[in-house]
Parts: sequence; structure tokens; C-alpha cells
Amino acid sequence: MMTLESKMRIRSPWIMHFDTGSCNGCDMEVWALLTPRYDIERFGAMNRANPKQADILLITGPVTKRCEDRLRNLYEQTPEPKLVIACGDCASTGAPFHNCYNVNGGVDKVIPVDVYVPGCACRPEVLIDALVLGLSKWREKAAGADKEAEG
Amino acid sequence: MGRATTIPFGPQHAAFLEPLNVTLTLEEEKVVGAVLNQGYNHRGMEHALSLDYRKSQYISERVCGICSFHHSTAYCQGLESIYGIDVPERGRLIRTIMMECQRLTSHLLALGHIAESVGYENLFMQCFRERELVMTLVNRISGNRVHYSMNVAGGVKRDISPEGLKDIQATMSRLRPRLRELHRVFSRDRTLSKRTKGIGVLSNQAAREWGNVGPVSRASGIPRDIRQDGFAAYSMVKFSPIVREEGDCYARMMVRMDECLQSMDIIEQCLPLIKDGPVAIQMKGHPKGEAYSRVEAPRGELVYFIRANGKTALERIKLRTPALMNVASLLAMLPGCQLADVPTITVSVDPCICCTDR
Amino acid sequence: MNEAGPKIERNACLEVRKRTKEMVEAGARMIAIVALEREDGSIELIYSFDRQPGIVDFRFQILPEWEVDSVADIFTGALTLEREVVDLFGLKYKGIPPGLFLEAGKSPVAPLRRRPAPAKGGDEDG
Amino acid sequence: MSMLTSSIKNLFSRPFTTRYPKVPADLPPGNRGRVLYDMSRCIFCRKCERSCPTVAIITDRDAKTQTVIRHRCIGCNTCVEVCPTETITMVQEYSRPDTAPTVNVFSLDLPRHEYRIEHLPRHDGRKKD
Repeated sequence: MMTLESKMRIRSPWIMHFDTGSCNGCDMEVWALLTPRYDIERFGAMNRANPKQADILLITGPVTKRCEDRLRNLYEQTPEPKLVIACGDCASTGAPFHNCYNVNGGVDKVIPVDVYVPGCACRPEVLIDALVLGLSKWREKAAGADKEAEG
Repeated sequence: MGRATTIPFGPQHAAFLEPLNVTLTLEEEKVVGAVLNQGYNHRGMEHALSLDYRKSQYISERVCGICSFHHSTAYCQGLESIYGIDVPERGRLIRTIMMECQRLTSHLLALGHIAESVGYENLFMQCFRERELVMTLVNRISGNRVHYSMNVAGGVKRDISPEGLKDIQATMSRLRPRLRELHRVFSRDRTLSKRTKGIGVLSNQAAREWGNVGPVSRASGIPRDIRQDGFAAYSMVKFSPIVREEGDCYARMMVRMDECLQSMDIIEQCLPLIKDGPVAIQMKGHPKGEAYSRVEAPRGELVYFIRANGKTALERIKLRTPALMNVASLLAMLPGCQLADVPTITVSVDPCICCTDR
Repeated sequence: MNEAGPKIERNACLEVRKRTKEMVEAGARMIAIVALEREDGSIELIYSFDRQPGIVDFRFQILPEWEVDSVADIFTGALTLEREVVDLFGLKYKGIPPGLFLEAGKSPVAPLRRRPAPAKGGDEDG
Repeated sequence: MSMLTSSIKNLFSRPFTTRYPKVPADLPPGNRGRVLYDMSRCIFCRKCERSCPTVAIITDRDAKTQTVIRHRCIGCNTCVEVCPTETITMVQEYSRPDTAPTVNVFSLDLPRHEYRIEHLPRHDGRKKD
């Protein structure tokens, strides 16, 4: 069983967006999500710049060496249960920047990732799909966490 | 004299889309010193671009998503001048149209960003709403929203159909009243001008010393626009650079707003000029030689230096992005301002960190 | 295109200030400092200026161990351009600290130099 | 104050927002979504593999398969252009998100434009060093 708190959190997942060295293409599409045409507030999601208030981390970019520790820091600050969405090809596999010397090649080399979003740059529609998929994953996670807390 | 305090600003901050860190030294609320700490986005593009010149036109778009077409145009122009060929007229006109479309999206993004940083959520949303019209237009023309992948060395690889041209015309006439409305709000709104006028002043002298380019330099009274050199099809259209003298945040904002309207004029001038013909020509052999290539990106002059030695790998490719010069000049604007103005000033130079750091 | 390139000269490192000053006084704007490594391991530096109606540049060749004079006090915007060269080529500029782009201890040192070979990116899967 | 008239106008105009998950996405014709292989035509010349700027295509001559790593493909259309036998086509539909990077394997025994879905291994991050 899920607690009331978890149920309510799924109703309004707050997102935090962090750019770890992407080309800005996916960042613009994340911003397109927040603005009138794709308006993600329909799902109760809001953009917060504060990791302590966030439930979902939207990470773009292949994680440059200098961003590595900052990303891990942000991840550790986000309260459990959290969801990490790697937006775009470079965040998933580091593909367009595979010849660059200063990247880690994907967010999952640094922190665990739940949902991988394809596309360069990923379309806002795919991001909405990813959010829907992520929330269903999150429901499982939250149910598990609640069970643990009870037992 | 208050005690000096040092506070970090960024890399993850509500005002920034991208990671940039400014270490501010404050006396009470007044900024007395600033240190820029960048490099969060440094991927090593110059090395990646030099590996295979045939693939680099796609990789060069990934330097920056906001001015991706300008990057690939600069790269392809460089190769074309090494080969010593001229792109067919239709190809050049298509390039011009796409570049101006991208300038529209970029400037509307910057304007929305400024509006948000002064706490004008409503105007921010409206900017992004009009921007979405252009985004869907370029999606219909090029097949992609952000990275168009249309440029190849020698021209463009995707032609615009007659319906596409009509579509551009229709979108422009739909966009014009909306942008006029935005222009009215940006130029007349009292709240906006109170929060941007006289803030973050960059004098003409300082702009010359820091080597500023693009809207930032034009807002400080330097009448320099690389489009006047007439690359692509800019020699075929009439326009004059938009220059303001004040050099503050308001001037930078209004230069961008006026350039939006100017971009639409250029697109509408280009449309009747398009005649049937080839859009690209083939090139043979590996490039050998060196070339500078300059393009006026939304943020200013973008320079590519390419040296090739007849192999698939280029000997050296060097990018000098406009944001590199503009972001550095924040050090001239920030001292002396109030802490509350720092986000507005930083955003008003339109810092594109992925360009800056590459 | 000059195949041989300019000669390797020690005093070019000092002359750069004089020549930059001439350019800036003539109303030119510095647009880039291009560094590139030549076959023999020496570094060619190209200072390019926007002097209407075109690009004017001067170039010289040095050995990587030599210290180059900074022109940041003549043209303030050159500071970032020089820091970039310091980082990516490991050159020494007088009074210019490294660390603009690269994270010490994590990023490869002087990645655009051929020797030592630039490390490949973190794309281990291939 | 100047914004007020605009705001009031917006209040009475039709919403601009798409109702995306309820209605299908409005993809224009010619949208570059993803590539599909018609394996009956493929001659395994490896041109697509060599031309791909992000190494998203792996051609296996022995197993007679073409593997496309969806999370590496940037939709640049190059493989479609270089293909001598028109094996590859670009479709409007974009690829879907997944819980691990997706790999599509096209092989001769599958019908036209059909593929087998596999996944790349996931990494679980790295501990602080």
C-alpha cells in the first residue's frame, strides 16, 4: 500500500533541470515543456531550481568532467524516492560527443538513471512520454519504499 | 564600508539555463568584484570536429543548439572557400532564410529569459508562445526542431518546396502582429524599463576593449554587423544594423527586439528572390588549404578557422564563438551593481555557455 | 598558404606586444588567437584581427617551452583567448593562470597537442 | 501596464497548448523521426555504417543483421542518402523513451521494416572516488 503522502507526490512531481554540458538543444526543449505549447503544468509538474524541493531530475548533456561532482552533489541532495530522466542522445549514451576528450559519456556513468530519452534533440512529446513512463516507475518505487518503512 | 562577503552564483541557478559560476564579492548588497568560473560545458569539440571533415558538419551543429545552423554554415563556408567554389544562389537564399528563422527563435528565447529574470512570468510565456510558431515552421521545413542537419559543404541538402515557401510567408504574416505586440510591451512597459534601464552599463570604450560582438556591442554603439559583409545571400537584401547608444540592459534587450522584426523583413525579402535551380554542388577530393569563415550568429560574430592538409582529418579547426567575448565582459558590467540586478545583467548578455566552453 | 610557415624565433614572444599594439591603435579588433601544433612539435600562433574590410593576422612560431608575453593589458578581451590557449595547448603565458576549461586531475592535460596523445572521451562502450 | 491589454486578450483566446498524450503529436510530413531498414534489399556494403557521424549503425555481414542503436541516432538522414539500394527509409514517427538504451536489430528473417528490440547494458553510476 502507498501512503497518502506518496500518492500526493505523484500527483505533483516537481522537476529540476540541470545541464551537464549539452548543446542546449535539449535544454530548449525542456523549456518548451514548461511554456504554453506543451505546458507540463497540466500534469502538476513545476520547474524548481532547488534540488531539495525536486522529485524528478531532468539531466541533459554527456556530463563533462567539471560537472561530474556537481551532478552527484545535486543527486544526493534530492530526497528519496527520486527519478532521474536522461534527456537526449548525449545524456543516454554520449553519442554526438563520443569523440570529445572531456566528457564521461552519459549520465548513467555518474548517477543511476531511470528513464532514457532518445532523440537529438529530444522532442517535447518524447519528454512527455518519458515523464508518463517515469511516473509509472516511480509509483513502483514509492510503493516499495513505503512497504519498507512500514515493515 | 561594510565587510566584504563572497558568494557563489551558480552553477545551478534559477536564472541560468546552463551552468555558469560567478563568484561575487559584496559589500552589503553592492557588488565590488566578480570572478567568472566557466568551463562546466567544456566537452572538447575542437578535437572532435577535426577528426573527419565529412562528418563534422553534423557534429558542428552540436556545438550549440540555439545557433546550430549558424555553426554548420560557418563550417561549410570554410570548407567551400578552401575548395574555392560558390554555392548556387538558391542554396544561399535557403541558408539565409534558415539562419534568420534561427535568429528569431534565439532572440525570442533571450527576450523571454530577460523578462523572466526581472520577474515578468507573463511576458516570458508570451515570448515562448510566439517562438513556438517559428519552431513548428522550421520543423515543417527542415524536419527537425532544433538541429536542422540541412547544411552540407557545397550548399544545402534539403530543398524548400513551393508550398514550403508559401508556408513561410503565411507564418511571417501571422507572426508580425504578434511581434509588434511584443515590441509594444517591451518598449513601453514601465516595470520592465525601471528594472533594466541604467543597469549594467557597458560603455562604448569598454565594449571595444573587451572585443564585444553582436547585440551586446551594437547596444553600446558599435555599428558592426558581419551580415554587412554579405556572406550567404545577405548581399542581396537590404538592411542596416540596429545600433543603440545607452549600453545598458534595456538597450541590449531592445536591440534584440528590433532585430526580430528585422529578421522577418529579411526573410520576406528573400522569398521572392528564390528562383528554380540547384541547391548544392558536389565537391571532389579532400580539402587542402586554410580559411577563415565568419557568420553573424544571434549572439554576434562567429569565426571558424580551418586548416586542412588533404586528409580526412583536418589539421586544425578553431572556433571563436561570440559568447566567449560577451560572457567575459560581464566582469566590466557587474562591479558597482546591486546583488538583485546580477541575474538581469548576466542574462542580458545572452550567455550561451555551450558556445563559450565548447 | 605558407607551407613552411614562419621561422621559429625566440624574440617573437616579445614582439607580439608591439605588433598587437600597432593593430589595436589602427582600430582593429582582436577576434581570435589560433594555436596549432606543427609536424615538428613547434607551436604556431596566429593572432587575427578584424580590420575592415577583412581579417588581418600575424603569425609566428615558437617552441612549447617558451613563455609568451600576454597582451591582455593592451586588449582586455584577449584574456580569455589566452587562457584558452594555455589550457588546450599547455603553453605558458606571462601571468595567465590555467584552469579556464579543464578540471585539474580529471581532464587530460593539453588535449589538443599531439604528444602526449589526447585521451579519448568517456565513451567506453564504443 | 502595457502587458495588461495583452493579458486580457490572451484570457479570451483559445488555448495554445496541445493536448498531446490525449491526441497524437502533430508531426509534419518529412519529419525526421527514425530510420527503418528493408532487409530484403540490403547488400551489406557498410556504407551506412561508415557514414554515420555517431556510430549508431553496426553492420554484421556474417549474421546478416543491421543494428541501430536508437539512443545514438541523431536523425541526420546521412545513411538514407548514401544507401545505394534504397534500403533505408526515414519515417515521421519518433522513437520512444525506455528504461535502458534501446537497440533495434533488423535481420533477414524478419518481415520488411520489422525489428527485434534489445537493450544496451545500463550503468548504475559511479561511487565518489
